Amino acid sequence: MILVLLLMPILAGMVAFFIKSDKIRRGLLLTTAFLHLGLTTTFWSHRPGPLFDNWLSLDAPGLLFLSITSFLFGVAAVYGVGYLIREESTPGAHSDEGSFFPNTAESVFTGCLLIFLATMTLVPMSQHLGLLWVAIESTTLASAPLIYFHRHHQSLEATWKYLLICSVGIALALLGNFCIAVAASHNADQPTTSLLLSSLVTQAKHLEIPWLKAGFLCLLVGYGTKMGLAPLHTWLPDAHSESPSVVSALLSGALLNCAFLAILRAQQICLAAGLADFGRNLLIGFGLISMVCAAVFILEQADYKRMLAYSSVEHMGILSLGVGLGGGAVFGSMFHAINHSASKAMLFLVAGNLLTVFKSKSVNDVRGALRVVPVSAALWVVGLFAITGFPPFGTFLSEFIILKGALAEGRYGVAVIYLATLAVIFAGMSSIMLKMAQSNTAPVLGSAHGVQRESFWSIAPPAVLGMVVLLLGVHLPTAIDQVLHEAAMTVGGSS
Amino acid sequence: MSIWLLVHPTLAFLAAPLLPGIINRTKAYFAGRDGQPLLQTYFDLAKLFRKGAVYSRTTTWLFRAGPILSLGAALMAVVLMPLGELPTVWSFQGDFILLVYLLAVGRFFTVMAALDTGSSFEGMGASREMQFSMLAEPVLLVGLAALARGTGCLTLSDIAANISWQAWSQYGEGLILIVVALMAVFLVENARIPIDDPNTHLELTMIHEVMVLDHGGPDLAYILYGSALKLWTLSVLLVNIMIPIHTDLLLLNVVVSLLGVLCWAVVVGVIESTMARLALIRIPQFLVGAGALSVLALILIKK
Amino acid sequence: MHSRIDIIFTLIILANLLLLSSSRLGTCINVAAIQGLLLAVLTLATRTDEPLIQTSILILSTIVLKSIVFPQLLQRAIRDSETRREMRPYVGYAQSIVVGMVVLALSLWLGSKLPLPNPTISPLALPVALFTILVGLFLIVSRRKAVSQVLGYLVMENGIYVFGVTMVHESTLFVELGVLLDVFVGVFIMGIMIFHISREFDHLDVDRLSTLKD
Amino acid sequence: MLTLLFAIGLLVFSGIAALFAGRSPLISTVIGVSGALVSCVVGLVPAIRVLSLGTVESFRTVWQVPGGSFYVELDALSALFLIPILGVSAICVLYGGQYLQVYKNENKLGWAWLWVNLLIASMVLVVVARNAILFLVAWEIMSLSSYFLVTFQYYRKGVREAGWTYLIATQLGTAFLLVLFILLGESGGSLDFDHFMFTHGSWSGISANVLFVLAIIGFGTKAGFVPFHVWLPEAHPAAPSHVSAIMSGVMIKTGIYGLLRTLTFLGSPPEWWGWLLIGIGMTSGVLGVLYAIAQHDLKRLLAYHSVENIGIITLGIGIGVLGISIQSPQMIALGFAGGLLHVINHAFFKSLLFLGAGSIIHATGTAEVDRLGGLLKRMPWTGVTFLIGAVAISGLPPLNGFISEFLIYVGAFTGAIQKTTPLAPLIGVIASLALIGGLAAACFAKAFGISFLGEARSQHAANPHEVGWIMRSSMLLLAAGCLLIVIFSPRLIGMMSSPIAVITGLPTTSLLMELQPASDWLWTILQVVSIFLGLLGILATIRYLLLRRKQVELNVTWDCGYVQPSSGRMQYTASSFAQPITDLSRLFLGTSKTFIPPQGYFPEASSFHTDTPDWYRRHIYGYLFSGLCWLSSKLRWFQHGRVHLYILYIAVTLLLLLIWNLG
Repeated sequence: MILVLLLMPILAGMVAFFIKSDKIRRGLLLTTAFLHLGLTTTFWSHRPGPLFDNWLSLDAPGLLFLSITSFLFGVAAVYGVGYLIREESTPGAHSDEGSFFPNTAESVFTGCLLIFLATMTLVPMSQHLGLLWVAIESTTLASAPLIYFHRHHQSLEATWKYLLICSVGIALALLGNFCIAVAASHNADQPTTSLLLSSLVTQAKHLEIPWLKAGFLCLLVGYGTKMGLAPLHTWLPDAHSESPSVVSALLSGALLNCAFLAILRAQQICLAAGLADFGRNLLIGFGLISMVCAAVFILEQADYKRMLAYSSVEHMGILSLGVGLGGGAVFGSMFHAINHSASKAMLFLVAGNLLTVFKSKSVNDVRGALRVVPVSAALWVVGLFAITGFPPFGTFLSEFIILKGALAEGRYGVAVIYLATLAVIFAGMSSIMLKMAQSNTAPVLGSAHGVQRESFWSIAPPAVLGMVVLLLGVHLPTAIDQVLHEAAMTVGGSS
Repeated sequence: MSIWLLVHPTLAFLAAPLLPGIINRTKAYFAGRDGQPLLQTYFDLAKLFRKGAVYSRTTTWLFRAGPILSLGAALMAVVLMPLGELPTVWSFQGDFILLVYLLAVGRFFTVMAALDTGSSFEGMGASREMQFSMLAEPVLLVGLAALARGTGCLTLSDIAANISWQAWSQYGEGLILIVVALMAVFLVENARIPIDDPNTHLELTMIHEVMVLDHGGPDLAYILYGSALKLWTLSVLLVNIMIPIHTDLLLLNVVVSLLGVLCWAVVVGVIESTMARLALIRIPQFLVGAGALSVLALILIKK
Repeated sequence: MHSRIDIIFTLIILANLLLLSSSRLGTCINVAAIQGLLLAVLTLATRTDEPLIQTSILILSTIVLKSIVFPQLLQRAIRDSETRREMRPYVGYAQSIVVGMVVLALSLWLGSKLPLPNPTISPLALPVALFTILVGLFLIVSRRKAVSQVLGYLVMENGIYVFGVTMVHESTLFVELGVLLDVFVGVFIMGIMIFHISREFDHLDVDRLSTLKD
Repeated sequence: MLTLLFAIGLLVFSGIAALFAGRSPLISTVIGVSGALVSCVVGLVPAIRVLSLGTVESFRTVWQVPGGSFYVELDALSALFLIPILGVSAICVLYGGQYLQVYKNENKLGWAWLWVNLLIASMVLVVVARNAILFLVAWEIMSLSSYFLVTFQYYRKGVREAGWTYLIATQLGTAFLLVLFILLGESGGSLDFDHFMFTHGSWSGISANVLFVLAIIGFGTKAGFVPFHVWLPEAHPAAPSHVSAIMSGVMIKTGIYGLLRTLTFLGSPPEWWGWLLIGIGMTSGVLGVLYAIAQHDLKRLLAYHSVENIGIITLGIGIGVLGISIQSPQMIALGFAGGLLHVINHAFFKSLLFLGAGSIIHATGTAEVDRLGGLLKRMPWTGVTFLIGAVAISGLPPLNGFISEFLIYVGAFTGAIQKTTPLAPLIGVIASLALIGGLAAACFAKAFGISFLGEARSQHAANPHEVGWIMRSSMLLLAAGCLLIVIFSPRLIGMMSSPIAVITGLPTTSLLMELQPASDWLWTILQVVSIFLGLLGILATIRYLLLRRKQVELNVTWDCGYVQPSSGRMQYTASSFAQPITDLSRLFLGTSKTFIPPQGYFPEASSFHTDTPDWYRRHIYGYLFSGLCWLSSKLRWFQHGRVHLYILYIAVTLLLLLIWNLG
């Protein structure tokens, strides 16, 4: 089953490169996305067994992150089809300069999108550090063309930065893998030969500590670059702001999680080796720095897609913080991964709608969205409250649990910084986003266009995502609760 | 016993207009004039009651209600205030709060009536009245709190009954401070020199008088009578503290207290004759100073 | 045994220093290619205990990719964009060498902190690997041209390769090939990007790629 | 209990129904209003039952979110707060039904009804919730729905900014509450209120004092304690008037509720808690009313009065808490009873005043006091009801404001005559209550006098019309409420014993005994007051009889004999009326004056105007935020766009970590 899940998007992606008809290709995209989602759903009732000597296997964290990815991709595919239809009818006008530019061929875009899905499917099921590394590097490579969909120099710049920075990061992660391999080979009686997670965890007590530490640091910095932990996050705002919104949604909601999962794998080894505090303190440190850094850039941010990107940095910080705190907070962190992915993806999709109508990523150019695109603007406001952790959205619960963890551990300083940063970020985001939604209509748009028609393709996907965050905040189904707990236990949580 | 309840109200209702007369006679004596008759206020009232009235077109029913409310409040205040050991109709813990607030009601509606005319003069008077009374009220209440702490009682009757020569010997310094503070309140509330000059004829310098410029006839009579009653009430409060006579003969006590009230009127006349009026901007200072005295009194009285 | 391998290590270090000091892009690319060859030799020298087929496949693909394909790709890129020299690097060449020495010292220090997994490995292996990685990073940081940055990335990969090939003996072929493939695709896509950059901007100076900022 | 849950459900349902009926403003209004009215009436039944019987009704079921359980309980304290929440809100909603019709063309009324009904529902839930998650969810829905109501006219810049200020302030407050509830939850191992175990002093290094301060800040932000009050004067004027009435009269009381509820978790209070509460009460009360006097916008003025009244309530609570710590049952009973009664009283007269202000805006289009004047003649209903509210809020007899202030006074006096009591806070209470009373009277003399009396000062006020009968009757209902509270105050005071028992844990019977004398005093006051009213009737009759045969003329106001009758512009203005007081307190207010004096022999134009912005908003919050923005702008070079330096960050991070962890 796992193999089917993995191969299906690869094949579909390959095929997509060669399909001429737009309609069929889009159909293929949707079909693959939904088959993928359907298949993933069946895993919830029946977890598939391991494959290839345990190289591929789906444990609780894997299932969790796979499901997030699959769900987001399904939603994004629907939006993406609408997006492609729109892009076809209006060739890209440059948002800032008014010049025209070509788009990447739709077949390449769709193909890369599907391969991107395949690579992101591989990440959560890899139980071998080397394979995990290969998978994560492939996500970078598959997504680079997606970012360069609009072929103008800014997206080119963003892609270049993304590629270079992430490649360097991933290279360091490779070094980290080697370090861990060295650490494992030290065991005189019974040298561990492979980088299989399961064997590393069972043999953890025999790992050479300095090498393990070095390896963990390299992995943390390497994958942290990909995940967007400050100060390694520098590619993130550029890539998110320049790529098409549907890609931004996937990058933010799914890809960052993949890198996070990779760090969790490293933390699993650390925990087993009795280095829990070492790893935790680092994660807390990176988490707090990321949150503060995001706060700095969110305040008075002039570009709303960049603002969302920085918000992703913030939430990655929260995830890392939660895992770092240990105890109950790990559960919160796992839960937060779902909530963040859904609400951030929602916001990026809505941002795409706003960008289409207002033709600008600048906050100041988007005026009176509530009057021009009422539904999108309402979703935008909903998204604001969802991402900033208002009840009854799920983010409230997860952020609450993480705070609870911090206080329960007696880390009052962490709790204070956490709350203060959240408050500043809320102030920053709300001031920007509410102004966009509520301000008076710009004279040009207001008089000429009035209320714009909003298509089903562009409204339904973010609405669905919003509903999911809302429902999770009101009712957490037992099945999800169990998987979250199981996942939390795997990476050092309690109960 | 119940007949005693009505003694003080009856006396007050009848004798209150006498007090302005005494004050004015004293002032006239000091100024070397003959002065008006002692009963001048009675004559004024009688004349005003016989007159008609002129109302401004700007005004509403509120203008007409003002005098009624201020007189009503003053009447109730008199009833609540005991004279020496004479019992009052109503006595309950905290009755002095009601008394203070009744006076405030009267003032509030006088101010309303003043503003109802739309006249700048009366607006000015209203503004000043509110400013000074806002400062006077805390002085009065803290002063009463000091009395309550000294006597350990929370009703006016008990306070009056418990202030004795013995009390003076125990915490006389506190009582002196209270008397001084309450005297300040007395002068402010009754628009006496050095705060306000009831005899001035320039609108811009008036406080209380300017608010009632547009009232005439029975309305003005109500106002005059009301202020006489207020003068009486506060005089009685002061006399209760200053002349704490508690002999076995109730009648004697009452007579002494009454004489005390009349003497107090003479004292006020003397004060008015010998002091200059304060500049308007000095008045808050004066009142805040009085407030400080009453707080000091409250602290000094350790019981 | 040690002495033979140490010669290779010395050559790698020299190659690194050459990379730091040369302004000619063409030369740099050639040096990187030679470094790739050195890696192949190193593989041959260290992986004596593994099946020959596995080792030879690895060596072969290393030579093909690191000494032939990548250099060719980069040579084409500089030919197309007519970029011959790194004119004004952020850090001058003399300083670069100084930095190189400092980095070398740092690598030696770091190497001393980590115990070697087994005594058969030359004590130089770890410092050389770290030095190469850090030189690669330094090249990326200090050079202005996109090509230099890709080159830096390659050198860094070489360093990691040195690390892997000397320290980690038992890693499976599958993973190593995956790694190579990923590096290949990565460099390939970077090459495409360089092509796009030179077409879009008429130059390869990355410092002008800084319009996206806050 | 189920009745109450049904009411909540109905509120939510009717709100959503009103939203979906949004195409027709009328239908949506009818659905929204009737839903709210029915559920408020339904909800009042269990509230009154519990309050009069002193029973406890609870309902508990599983709620599948981490740490959450659907645990609600209706005890006397909750029931007491439900009275204003349901009663006053219902009347305000009724008013809003007519008030909002003006906006039906420029705005979607469906949303307004959804948010109003959600606001009421969430307030109900806040006071009955017994689980921290449930409480916080309700609390935040309350904040959110009120935020959306404040920004009802979001297309106005000022409104938007006001809404944002409110949102940020309320969120900052909630941050403290999160910590508070988590610490409480950690102490007892569960987030259900009945597990909170802080009564035993401290838990792993956190003393009850910390929690108390957290509660003061967190709940104080909602209630409007100085200096956390900054959102009130912004949000209340921005909101539609019936919403201001609900927010100011009812919603901010949830902050008081939360504080009282927290007190029940924290065990016996040390003496300084009482001192702190009294200190807060004094500063909020006095500064609130001082700021109010300096305002010229009627709704802003009223908003500051809410700060003042919250201060009075806090004074009462402070006396009660002090009473607990020095074991003076009289102070406990009188302080809490006065405070709680003032909660209800303030709900009635403050919402009445806001509705009155709404009617003025409705009729004249402005709430600037200096542009009004003479409204009493054209709008008699609004005028009379506003006057009733003004007298009540100034704490003057015979209205309800006096009753509660009287109780607090007596509480303070009772303490002051005891030997063992700390005297200073009680002097503070007495002096500040008296000062507040005087200032409030001055302020409402200004507010009512300048806007309703005299002549119209501008065209706005020249031709107002009386508002419709629904709006009128809602104001009348509230005014009647103010009177009824006075009439029933001797009975009501007895009902306070069960909520006080909840707060203090003392037996109801002994509290009832302590309150019995108070009830007798109130009876006497009622007698005095009724005699007083009768006396007024007699005096009025006498005057009528005296004037019956006499000549009664109408003429112009006395203006020193000028021939031209003075126009409205000659009158005293709000600025000039308040000037002596603002001058006196300029140290606290920072009032700025714009004075163009008359010049020359024939001066042409001169003017005087005062402006009093909120010092705390500008100097504390303003500097904080601009400081943050400055800091962030300084740190932005970090993201400079040069990729090679980004790589350097990575390298340096890795090296530093390696050196740090391996070295």
